[in-house]
Amino acid sequence: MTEVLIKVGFLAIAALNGAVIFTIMDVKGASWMQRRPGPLHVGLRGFIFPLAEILKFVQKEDIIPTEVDRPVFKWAPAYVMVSCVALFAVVPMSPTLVVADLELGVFFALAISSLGTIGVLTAGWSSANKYSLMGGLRAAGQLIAYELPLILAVVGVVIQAETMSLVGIVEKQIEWGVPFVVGGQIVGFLIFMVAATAEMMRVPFDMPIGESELTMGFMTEYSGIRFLIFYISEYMNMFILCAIASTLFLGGYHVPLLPTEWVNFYGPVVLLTKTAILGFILVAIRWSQPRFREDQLQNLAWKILIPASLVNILVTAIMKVVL
Amino acid sequence: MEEFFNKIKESFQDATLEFETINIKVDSAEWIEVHKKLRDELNLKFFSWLSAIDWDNEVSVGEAPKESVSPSFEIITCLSDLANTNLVTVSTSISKSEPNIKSLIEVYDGANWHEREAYEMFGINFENHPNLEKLYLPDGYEGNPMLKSFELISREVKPWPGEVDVEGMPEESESGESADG
Amino acid sequence: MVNALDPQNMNRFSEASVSVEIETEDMTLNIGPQHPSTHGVLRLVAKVDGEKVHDVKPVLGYMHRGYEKLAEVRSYPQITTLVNRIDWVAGFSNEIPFIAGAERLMEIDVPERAKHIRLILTEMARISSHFVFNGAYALEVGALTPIFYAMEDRERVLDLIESVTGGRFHPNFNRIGGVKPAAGAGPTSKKNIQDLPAGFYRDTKVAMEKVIQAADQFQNLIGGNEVFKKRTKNVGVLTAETAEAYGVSGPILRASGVKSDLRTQTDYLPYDQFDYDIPVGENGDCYDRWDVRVKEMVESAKIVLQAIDSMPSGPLQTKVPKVIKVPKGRTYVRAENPKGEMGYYIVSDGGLGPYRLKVRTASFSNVSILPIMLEGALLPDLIAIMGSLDFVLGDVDR
Amino acid sequence: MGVVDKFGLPKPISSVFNWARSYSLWYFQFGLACCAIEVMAVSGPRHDFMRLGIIPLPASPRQADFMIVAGTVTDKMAPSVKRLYDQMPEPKYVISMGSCSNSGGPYWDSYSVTKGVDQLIPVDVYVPGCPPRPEALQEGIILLQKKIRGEDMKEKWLEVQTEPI
Repeated sequence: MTEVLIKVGFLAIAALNGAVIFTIMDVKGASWMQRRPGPLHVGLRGFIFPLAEILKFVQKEDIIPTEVDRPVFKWAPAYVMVSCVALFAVVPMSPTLVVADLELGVFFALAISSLGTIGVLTAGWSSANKYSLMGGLRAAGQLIAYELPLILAVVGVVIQAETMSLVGIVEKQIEWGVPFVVGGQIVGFLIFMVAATAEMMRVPFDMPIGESELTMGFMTEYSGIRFLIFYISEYMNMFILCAIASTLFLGGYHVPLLPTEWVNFYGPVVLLTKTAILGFILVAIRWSQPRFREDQLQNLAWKILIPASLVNILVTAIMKVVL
Repeated sequence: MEEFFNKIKESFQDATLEFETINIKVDSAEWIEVHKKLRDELNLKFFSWLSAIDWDNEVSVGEAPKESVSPSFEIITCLSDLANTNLVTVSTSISKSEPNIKSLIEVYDGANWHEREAYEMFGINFENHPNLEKLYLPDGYEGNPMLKSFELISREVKPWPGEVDVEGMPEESESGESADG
Repeated sequence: MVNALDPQNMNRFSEASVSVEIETEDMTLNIGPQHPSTHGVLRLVAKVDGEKVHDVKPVLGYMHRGYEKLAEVRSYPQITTLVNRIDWVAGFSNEIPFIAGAERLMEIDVPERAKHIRLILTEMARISSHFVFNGAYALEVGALTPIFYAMEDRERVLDLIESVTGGRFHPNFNRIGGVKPAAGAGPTSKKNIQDLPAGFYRDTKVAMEKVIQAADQFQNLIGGNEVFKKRTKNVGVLTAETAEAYGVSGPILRASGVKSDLRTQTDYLPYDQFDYDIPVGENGDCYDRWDVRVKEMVESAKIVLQAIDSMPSGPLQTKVPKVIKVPKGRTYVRAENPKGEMGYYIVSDGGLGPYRLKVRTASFSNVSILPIMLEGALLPDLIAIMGSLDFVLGDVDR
Repeated sequence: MGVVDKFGLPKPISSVFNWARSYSLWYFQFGLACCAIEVMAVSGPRHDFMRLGIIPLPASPRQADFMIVAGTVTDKMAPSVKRLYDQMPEPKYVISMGSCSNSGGPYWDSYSVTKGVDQLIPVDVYVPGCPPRPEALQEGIILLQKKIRGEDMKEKWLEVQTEPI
C-alpha cells in the first residue's frame, strides 16, 4: 500500500514538474523568439512564474455556468489529467527507475493517451457553448485522425525491437549501439513527432483551441482550477509525449559510450535532456508557424501520414526478415 | 477635370463645377435613370457613398444657416471612375413631409448600407430596399440623430467647454519666425 | 473502433460531400462583438453547417461614435482633433483630406514645405498601419510571433512621428494653411531643416532602411511559409467588378487587379514629384491582399526617402485669420489612406463649423463586401478573409 | 470559508497569495478602439508587459483576471461589456484606459457613447490620456499590482468597497 502511495505521489510530482519545466520553456522560449524579456519581475528573473500561476488559479472563483451538463462538465478535466499522469508510469528513467515496467508498455501508453480524447470531447460537449462544441468536435476529429499515424509509427519500432516493453526497447537500442532514429526509424520518428504535435493540439495543429477562431475552443467555459488542470495537462502531455518519443526513438535514458553500470545516476538526466531538446523544437515550431485549416489537417493525416507510416512498417518488416 | 465637366455638361445642362467638385442636380423622379446613365454611359462604376443633408432654418445644436433655406432633405451620391479620376456628386431634393425616394440598389449593389445609414440617421425611406433597418444604433433607439432638430442631451446638461478657450491658429509671430529662420 | 470512424471523418471534412447524406440543422453562430479576431467590435451572425459558413450578416454600430453629428457642433480646428481618431491606426492620414478640403474652400495655398512634411508623415502613418496589419493578419491565421516583430519595427516609425508632432498616433498636427511648428524645433542642419527636430533627417533614413528590411523579412517569414500560402492562396477571391460596385477601394481593390491609386490621380499632396510603383495583385485572393500591402510599405519608405532628400525650405504656415471662418460652398476631397479612399464632403455655410460634414471612410465600403465574400467559406477561412480586408472599426462605424 | 471571514488569513500566507495574484494577471483581450492599438504596443517587444506577469493569452473571459477597457464604450456595446465583466471569475480587476472609457473623452456630447465605463462596472485604476502612452499604461498596471499586494483577504471576501486609483 505504502509503495503504491509513494509511486502515485512520485507520478504526480514528476508530472507536475514536467509541466512546469515545459511551461517555463514555452514562455521563455517564446519571449526569446519574439525579442522581448518575458516574465521578469516575478522573482528569480521570472523563472518562478508558474508558481504564481498555480497559486493564482487556486484562488480563482470556479464558475460552473447554469446551462452546462454539470457532472460531465466537472469531471472532464479529470480524464485529461489522468491520462497524462498515468503515462508517466511507464516511461523508464533507467532499467530499474521505472514505476511500472509493463510487458505491453507501448500498448498501455497508446491506449491511455487516447483517454484524453474523451475528456476533450466531453468538455466541449458539456459546456453548452457553440465555440466549445466546435472545438470539441474538431479536437475529436483531429485526435482520432492522428492516433493512427502515431500508433503505426510505433509499430515500426516494436517490430524492430521485438518487444513492447519500453525498457526492452531501450535495452535493444543499447544493444544495437545506436538509437532507432539512426538505425532505420527516421521516417517513423518524423511521423511520430508530427502526430504527437497534433495530439498535443499545438501550433500548427491547434484548431481545437484556435484562439482567433474559436476563442478558447473546448476550454472556453472553464475557469479557475478546472482550467488550470487543462492548462497543466497540455504541458504534461507535451512533456510525456516528448519523453516517450525519446525513449522509443532516441535511446531513452542511455547515450552511447557512457558506462551502463552508472545508468541509474545519469539516466534521468539524459532522458530529461533529450525530452527538453524535443520540447524546444516543438516550442520553436509553435512560435513560428501559422495554423492549418481543418480540412488541410485531415488531408495531411489521411493522405500522407498514414500511407507513409504503412510503408514504413512494410519496409521495417522486410528489413527485419532480410537481415 | 475641365474636359470631363464639358462632357457632363452635354448630358446635364445644370451641372456645376465649384471647388473642384462637379455637382449634378436632378429631380428625384429621375433618380434611378440618372444613375444608370452615369454608370453605363460615363463609366462611373465606382460607388463611393450616399448621404443626405437636412436643410432647416431652426437647429437645436450647431449653427443655423446664414441665409434662409427651404426645409428639405438633400440626398447626395458620389460616383467615380477609378481609371480616370473622374468624380461627380449627384444631388436631389425631397420634401421633409414625405421623405421617400427609390433605392439605388438595382444600379449599385454597394448602395445597400449607405441607404440604411441614411434611413437611420435622417429617417429617409428608400423604396424597394430589401432590408431597410437600423445599421448603427441599438435596438429601441428613438430619433434620427443627424436631423438638425435632434438634441444632444449631454450638451443640454453641461455647457460646451470649448467656448472657454477658443483657440486661434498658431500665433502669426510663430509662423513669421519660421519664415525668417 | 477507430477504423470504423474513418469514412465519417472523411465525409465531414471533404468539401464535396458536405450535407449530401446527412440532413443537418444549421447552427447559428454569433461571432463578436468581442471576439479576438474582429479587430475590435464587429459582430457577425453566421449560419454554420459543420465548418461551412453561410448567410453571414455583419452587425455594425458597436463603435459608432457619431462623428458627423459632432462635427456640426465643433469648429474647424476642433474637428481635426476628432477626425484623426476615425482610423486610429493611421491617425495622421485622416486629417489630410479634411484640412485640404477646408483649405480648398478658403482658397489657401499651402507652402511647399508644409506639404512635404504632410506627405512624409502620411506615408509614415501608412507604414505603421501596414505594420499593424501584417502582425495582426499573421496572428489571425495562427502565427503568433510576427506581430512582435511588426510592433518592434513600428515603434521606430512612431518615434519619428512623435519627434515631429508630439503624438504617437493621434498627432493633430495639421492646421488650416500649413502644419504646426514642430515640437522640439531644432537648429538648421545640413539639409536646411529648420523646424523639424534635429536629427530627423538621419533618423528617418535609418528607420526607412529598416522598414524596407522588415518588409523583406515579412516576405520571407510569412509569405514564404508553406502553411501561410496554403491558408491564403485562392481563398476569398474578389473580382474587380464586384469590388467597384460596392465601392471597395485601396489595397483590396488593387489586389484585385485594378491599378487605382488616388495619390497619383489627385493632387491633395505633391506625390507627382516622386518616383514609386503601385503594387497590383493578380488573383484578388487573401495572399494578394497581404502581398500588396507589404509591397506598399516598401514603396512608402521609398517616397519618404525621396521626400526627405528634396525637402524644400520655406515657411510652414500661410497667414490665416485668427478665427477660422470658411466661406460658403461645398467640396469633396478624397485621399488614398492605408485602408482605401477616404473623403470628406464639406458643406460650409460661412460659419465657424461646417453645416454638414459627410465622412466617407474606406473600411465601411470594404466591410460591406463581407456577406458576399464569406458565402460558403470555411470557418477558418472566414477569419482569414476578414483579416485580409484590414478594416478598423472606427473607420467602419465612424 | 467561514474562518477566513472571521479572522482573516495569517499575514505570510495572504501575502504569498497576493503576490501570486499580482504577478499572474491574465489579461482579457478586450480591445475597443484606439487604445487597443496602444495595448498592442505595450505587449510588443519595447514595452513587453509580460515582464510584469501580464499574460495576454485568454480570449475567453472565464480565464481572465483583469480587463483593460481600452477605448470608447458605446451604448450598443455597453451590455456586452457588462456581460463580459460578469463572466469573469472573482477576484477580478478593471483598468479603464483612456479618456473615452474614463469619461467619454472627445465624444462627451455624442448621442451614442457611454460617458465613462464606471457607470457599468467597478473600475480599479484609471489611466488618463487619449490615448495614454504605453508608459502610462504600464504605470497603471504597476499601480494595480500594488493594490493587489496590499489587499486583505478578509476584506476581499466581505466585499468591502475599495477606492479606485
